[in-house]
Amino acid sequence: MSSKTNTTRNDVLKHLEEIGKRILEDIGKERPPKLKIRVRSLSNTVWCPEEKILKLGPRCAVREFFNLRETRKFMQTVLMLSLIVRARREGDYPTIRDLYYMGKHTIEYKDLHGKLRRENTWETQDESDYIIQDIEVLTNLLREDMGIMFDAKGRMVGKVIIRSKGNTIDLSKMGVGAFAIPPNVGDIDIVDVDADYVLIVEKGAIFERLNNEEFWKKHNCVLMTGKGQPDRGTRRMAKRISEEFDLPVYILTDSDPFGFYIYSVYKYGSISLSYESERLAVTRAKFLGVSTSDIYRYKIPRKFIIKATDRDIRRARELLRYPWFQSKIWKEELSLFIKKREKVEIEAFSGFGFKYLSDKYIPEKIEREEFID
Amino acid sequence: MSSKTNTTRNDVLKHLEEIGKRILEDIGKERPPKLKIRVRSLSNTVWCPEEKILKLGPRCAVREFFNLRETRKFMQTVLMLSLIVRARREGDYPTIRDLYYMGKHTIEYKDLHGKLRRENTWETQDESDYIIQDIEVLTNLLREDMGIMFDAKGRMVGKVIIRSKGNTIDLSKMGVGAFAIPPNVGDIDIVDVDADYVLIVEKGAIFERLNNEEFWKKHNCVLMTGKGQPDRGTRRMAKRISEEFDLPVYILTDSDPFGFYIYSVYKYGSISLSYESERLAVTRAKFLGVSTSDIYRYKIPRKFIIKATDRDIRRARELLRYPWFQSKIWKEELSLFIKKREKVEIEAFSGFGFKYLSDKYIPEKIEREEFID
Amino acid sequence: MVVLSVLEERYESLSPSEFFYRNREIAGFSNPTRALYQTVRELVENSLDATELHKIPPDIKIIISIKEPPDLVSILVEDNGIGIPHEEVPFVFGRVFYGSKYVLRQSRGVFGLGIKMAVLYAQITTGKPIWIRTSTMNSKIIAEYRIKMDISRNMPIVISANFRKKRSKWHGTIVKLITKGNWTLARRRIEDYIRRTAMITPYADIYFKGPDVELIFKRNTRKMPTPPKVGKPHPYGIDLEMLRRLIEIHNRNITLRDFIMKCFEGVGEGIAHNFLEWARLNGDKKLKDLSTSEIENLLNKMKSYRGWRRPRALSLSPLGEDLLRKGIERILSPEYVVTVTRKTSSYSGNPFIVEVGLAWGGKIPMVRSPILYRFANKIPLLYDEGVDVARQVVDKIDWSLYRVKFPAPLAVIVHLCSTKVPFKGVGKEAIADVVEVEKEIENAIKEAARSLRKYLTLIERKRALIAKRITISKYIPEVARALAEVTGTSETKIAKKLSLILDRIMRTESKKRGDIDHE
Amino acid sequence: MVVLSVLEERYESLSPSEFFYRNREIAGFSNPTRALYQTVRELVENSLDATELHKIPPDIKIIISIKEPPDLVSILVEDNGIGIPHEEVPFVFGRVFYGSKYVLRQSRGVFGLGIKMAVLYAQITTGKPIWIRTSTMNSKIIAEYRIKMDISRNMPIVISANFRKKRSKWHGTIVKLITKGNWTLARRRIEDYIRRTAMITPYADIYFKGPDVELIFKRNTRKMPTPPKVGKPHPYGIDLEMLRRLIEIHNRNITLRDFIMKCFEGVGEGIAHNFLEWARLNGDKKLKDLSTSEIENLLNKMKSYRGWRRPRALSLSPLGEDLLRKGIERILSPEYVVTVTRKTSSYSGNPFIVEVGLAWGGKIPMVRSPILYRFANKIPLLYDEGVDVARQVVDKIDWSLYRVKFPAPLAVIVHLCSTKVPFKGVGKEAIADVVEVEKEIENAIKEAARSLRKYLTLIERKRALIAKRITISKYIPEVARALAEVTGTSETKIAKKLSLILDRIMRTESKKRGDIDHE
Repeated sequence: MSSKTNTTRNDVLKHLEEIGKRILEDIGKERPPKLKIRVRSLSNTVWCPEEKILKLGPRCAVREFFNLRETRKFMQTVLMLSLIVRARREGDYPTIRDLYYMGKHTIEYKDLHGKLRRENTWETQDESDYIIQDIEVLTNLLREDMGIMFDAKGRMVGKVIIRSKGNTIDLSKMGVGAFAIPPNVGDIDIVDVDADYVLIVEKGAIFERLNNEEFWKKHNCVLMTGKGQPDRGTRRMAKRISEEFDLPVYILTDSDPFGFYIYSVYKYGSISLSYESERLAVTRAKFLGVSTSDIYRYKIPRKFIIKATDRDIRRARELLRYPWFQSKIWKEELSLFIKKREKVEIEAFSGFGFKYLSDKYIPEKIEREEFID
Repeated sequence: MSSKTNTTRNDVLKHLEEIGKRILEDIGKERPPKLKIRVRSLSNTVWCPEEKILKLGPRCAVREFFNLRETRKFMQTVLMLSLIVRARREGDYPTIRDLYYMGKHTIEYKDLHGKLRRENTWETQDESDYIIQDIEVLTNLLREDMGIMFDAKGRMVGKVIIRSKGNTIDLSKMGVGAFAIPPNVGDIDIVDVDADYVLIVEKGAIFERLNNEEFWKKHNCVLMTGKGQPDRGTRRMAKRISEEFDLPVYILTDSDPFGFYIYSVYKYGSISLSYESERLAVTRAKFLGVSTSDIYRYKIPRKFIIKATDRDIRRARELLRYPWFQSKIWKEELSLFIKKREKVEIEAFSGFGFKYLSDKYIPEKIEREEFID
Repeated sequence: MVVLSVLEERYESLSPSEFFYRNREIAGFSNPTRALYQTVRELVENSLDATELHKIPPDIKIIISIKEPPDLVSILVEDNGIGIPHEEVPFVFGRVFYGSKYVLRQSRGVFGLGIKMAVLYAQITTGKPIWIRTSTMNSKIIAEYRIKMDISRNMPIVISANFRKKRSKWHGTIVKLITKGNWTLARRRIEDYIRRTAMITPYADIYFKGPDVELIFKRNTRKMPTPPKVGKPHPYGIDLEMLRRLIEIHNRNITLRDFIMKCFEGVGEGIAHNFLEWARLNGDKKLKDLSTSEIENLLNKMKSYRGWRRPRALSLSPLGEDLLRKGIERILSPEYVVTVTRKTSSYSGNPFIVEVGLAWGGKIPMVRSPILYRFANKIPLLYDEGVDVARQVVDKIDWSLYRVKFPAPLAVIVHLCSTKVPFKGVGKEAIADVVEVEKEIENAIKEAARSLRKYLTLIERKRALIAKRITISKYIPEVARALAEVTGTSETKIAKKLSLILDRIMRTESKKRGDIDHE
Repeated sequence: MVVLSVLEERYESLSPSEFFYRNREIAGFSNPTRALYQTVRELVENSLDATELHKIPPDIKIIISIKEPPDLVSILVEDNGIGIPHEEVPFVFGRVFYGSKYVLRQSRGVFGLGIKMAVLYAQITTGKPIWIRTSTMNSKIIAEYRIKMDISRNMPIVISANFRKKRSKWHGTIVKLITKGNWTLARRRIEDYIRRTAMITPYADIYFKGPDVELIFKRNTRKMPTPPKVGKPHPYGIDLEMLRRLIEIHNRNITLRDFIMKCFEGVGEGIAHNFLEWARLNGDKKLKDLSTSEIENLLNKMKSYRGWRRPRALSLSPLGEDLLRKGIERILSPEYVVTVTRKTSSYSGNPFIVEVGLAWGGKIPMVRSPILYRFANKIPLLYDEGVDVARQVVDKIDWSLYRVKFPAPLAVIVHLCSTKVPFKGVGKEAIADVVEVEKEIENAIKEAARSLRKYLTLIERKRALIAKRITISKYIPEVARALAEVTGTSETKIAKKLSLILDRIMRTESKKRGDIDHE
């Protein structure tokens, strides 16, 4: 149960306060205060071949209060720190937007010409979100663990029994509906799973269709969707079911570099959030399809094939440079894509009849093990 | 139970086939075939003061196959008709995207200069979606009733017991999670509701926060979100709970014309989908906030107030022209907005402390009946 | 030589040739490239004037070759014109401000300057004289001269003169000179100039041979425009100086009335009478009795009287709509041409005529804005298009009103004929924005554009009908298939019925459209 | 009067005044607005030449008034110059191509045409003569003339002449004429012209009074630029015609060596020797023994020899860096000015000097592209800025290299002095893109821009240091509050400590920056 929340509210609070104290120590000794934060850029995202996940590298940036380029960010970091400390002390569950509003003050000062000017502690939520990520890296705590809420999109259904806040919930008994995955998956116990595998579909509408057809019942699986780029709740849920119940996870996306990348986010983590891969990466995820070679293997008619944009091609070239796309088969798939410049959507299988996807494509691919690991 | 599905699969099919037969009759008599379809433009969207909903007006457009401007749309309409008929015959649940792919053919022809050219039956999904709406109007059937799936976003939680596909689900026992509302709410029976009101929040993150705080338990309500512009499933669910259990519905949005409009979509229906208002409009919905006057009543600090854009102002002026915004209080609110040119988000209340929204603003507004009906 | 003077403020006089020698860029001889182009122009224009003005269909030969060192260029231009009386040759080629064109009629050269500048430039860059062979129509001899200029005295220097008996019926002029020039740089301009000249002279045979190029333009008509006649001045066109001179050179004993009738364009007895009455002038007064202030008063009255006839076109020689069309066709090979020659108009007493052609399609490339060919008194204008009034008019016109959507294969040809073309400078390359001229160009283009619109509308309507059938036909199989699936009826049967209905509808519409075409 | 001729092809000669009478637009007299502006220019420039060239600090008075009818305008220009010898007055004002400026030195007027065109235009539009009062420095009398022109003969007509004894020490010239003009339309141009003239003549008192405007520019220096001297031609600047003439007017008995040394700019014994050796010419040969082809060879050799000295600036009169700065200051009142006067350079044997000023801030408005003031031989150039080489250079320069980010308060002043300014036309309004001139303008602007950059860098660095303190200071309370909340320590205590550290850091940096400033 490695990825379950194992830091209590008190632990978190102490950890955060400790950082404040360290800064104060510097100031007390009249040393310019600084924060060492690991750099969250692509260049400092490293591929860990042993664990097969993306991780943050060792490179740190020193955030100095008395450095003109860093001073504003330093101020924002300690401000955000104080906000999260306050929420933890009061037992609140703010959203990242709440934190933005909580911390937005106006600072008044006189400029070079003696003119009164106003500046906000942060202007846009982009600024405050960036700082939240910095604090995650700085503290080595995930935002969920710090009690921060966000908009969660994930849905799931299947023979899964969970327990949360004293309720026992059977996810195979949701009727035409489904279970909505919350942000704080750490607050859920997964009691039992009776399934052969987990199927994650990229698209919400496909999820609804398969759920209506009761695909998960017929094929004894857990059906999930993260609706495009998955949120952290969905990823963590998939990881936990897979690891706690030793199940393979199959991922079904559109056949284009953005679909491939969504798969890699589930499996390895994302570049922008590589610091949390250890707690979010679904290492047993496999790419079920739709692969570029599937377009030709399944002879998808030309009219359903979409010409790749220059942006798609650029994206594919980027993927080819990522260490986690270096397997022979991925290199072949991506090269094929770049050569053919063609992509398709999952729904293109409807050109063969409505049931082709659920009756033929998915079961056949799993049976023949025609997925990419 | 007026809005529950009451058309069986067979009824739907017959109804659709009937339309085909009528067209064929014209052709048999060598009359240019035509379809009369009610116009779905703003100018033909009428406000029905008795029912307090938006409805399609009586104005029809005649879609003639031999009219150069209409010929392509005519072809698309009969094509889509044949696709839906096929799905119903086979018991499939296609998404609107599936239908797009099912119907996309390439037509070859020679142009003015004898050059071979290709044209697709439709190019983008916009085109096929438009035709689906036309068919809804033409047949007076909702897409859900025709078995068409789409991406559903809604979530709900509270003391609600529902039954679907033989399962009984208690929506107060979802732990930190929630019930994911499907597109086909018509396939759900609502067995029991033990609540004083329904609270719909515009934003998903606020939903998660209130769910974590167990707001619905403390205040005995049903908590829902449609995440921005609500999908049809969320609207239908809200309508059914409200009507079948005689409960008021309070809607909480950001304080801006888009928030106001979201409220009006719940209550009266949307302009683009006005033909389905009768089955989707939540007539007992009330606008809880945040209203423009709340900004000043609650003395929200200037730094949290966002300057309205020109687009906001244009939108507000549009709302002022809609018949369903003609109450004294809405006119005052919108005029105040246009005058002040200021908007805020729900999260701005976090500036007063994290719990201000749930402990003070929402209960106080409901208790004092400071909402707009 | 004045440049050596060390005296302060020595006053002295300069000869005209000396002036232009020092300021040769004024006449377009600023550098070897420009000078070469300018020399070709001056020679060709003289040749055209020597033929056209006398209704001789021109045969013009232009031969350019490169000498050693390669910045020396030899230019030979031959024509079949009326020739130059042999006693006039030295002055015509060797004296600035000497010539036959200082009269009130349309011709290409008016400043009497160009050919002398060519001679002058050749002389100061190569030191070589100009060579001329000429014979007039009735002359029995052929004269050959080699001439240089005495620049400081503005006098010709005859290096050699030969006269021999003429055995053939040949008449015309051949001029050859060697000047400094850059053929590579000037080539495109010169070619362009000759091509455009060929456009405005469809009745001329033009042969051009350069070091690496040969262009042959055969005439596609023998019709010629009526040559211009020498005219009288118009009352609006005179100034105090001119009036004073007119009075002086006349018999000062004639009356004011006779003076007005005899000396001015279009003034008959009636108009003279009305004017004198209106102006409260005594028509019987003798010219010699007019005081200075009376002359000034006469001028003011003449200029403000609104009853004069418009100037006539006698002194102008437009190409006419037929010839202009011929010219455009021979150079542009368009799909459609319309030409318009406007009635005579005038500005400040100077008569002018605007001719316009619009050419569409064919070999004309697709362009974002109309290609413009400008001509003034049959001279192609190549430089400074951006500031030319014709360009401004073309750009101002809302072409979409005439069903032209750019990019489109459209060329506009504008020809202005006038006894005095309002050029923007001595470069003779751009026409100034004189209101009356601008208005006429605009009217001419719009008149032509209306015809173009009719043509384009016709074409478009025919296309629209065919397009409609194609558009609807292609959907018939699709509609038939869908209806067949929904209703279970035979696909072929539905398709046949639909085709039947379409045929009926097309027949009806085709009749209706036909009516419109004949409007 | 030729316009009445009905003979075909009558050959005849034209006088220069007649030529310009017919083609007055060549000299800028195309319409009443332009003519009024041009007349003012010609008179003012003559006045400045009559003073400056002789080191007299100019006092110029310009008075324009409107007559009845209001399209008649009276223009009076008075100067304290050297005056005109009274016997020369009729020719100076009444004969085209007569004057004192046909020598090789820098002056405003060079074509000897402008003032006559003003007289001619006044005469043909109003019939009125020009009025002149003048007295030279040593003369005992003051002469007053009223003069007209006989245009067809290019001769002055003296209407009246008065001479009276001079009692004061007054010398100078007053010219008054009445011409047709449109003051309303010309006003802005004329004002602009006078303002710019004042910029380039900081040592001149200029008084201008128009119908509804008065401008007074007091001199802010009495220093004057050195007047130009009359120069000799440079070997690169001559052509065959010129060489031939030089040989002719000299004692043909002198040797080739003496000829070269005596007649050309900067040729001493050494250079003459080297040249003759290089060219394999016999320096002892007498001029009279040179054949035509030998003269041609001499020219070619002279033009291709690379050992001549550059032309000297003797014949040029730049303002100099100090005076140019004064001029800019008096008109633009900027925050910072830098001026650069380049060394003499030459194109085609014509010496020239480029002067440039850059003015920054103060009353100069923020603009997206530098404001440009152009001058040629102290004449402001107002029209055709777009095609001027200086504009092209200004636009080509990457100003960001000099720390200028537009919009910026930047004006560029470019002054070109030359014995022969390469104008683009007779309009004298734009300088042609001669490579050598372009390069010099570019170098001058870049040189000045480097000084500007130093100034801007200095200003910027000082600001940056203050800005840093402000930026960091404003965050101290916020950081202190947050840390106090997290740790429970006193907010004031933390803030005090932070301020202490900041003070220490600023002191250190300020020292470092100081060092850089003194680089």
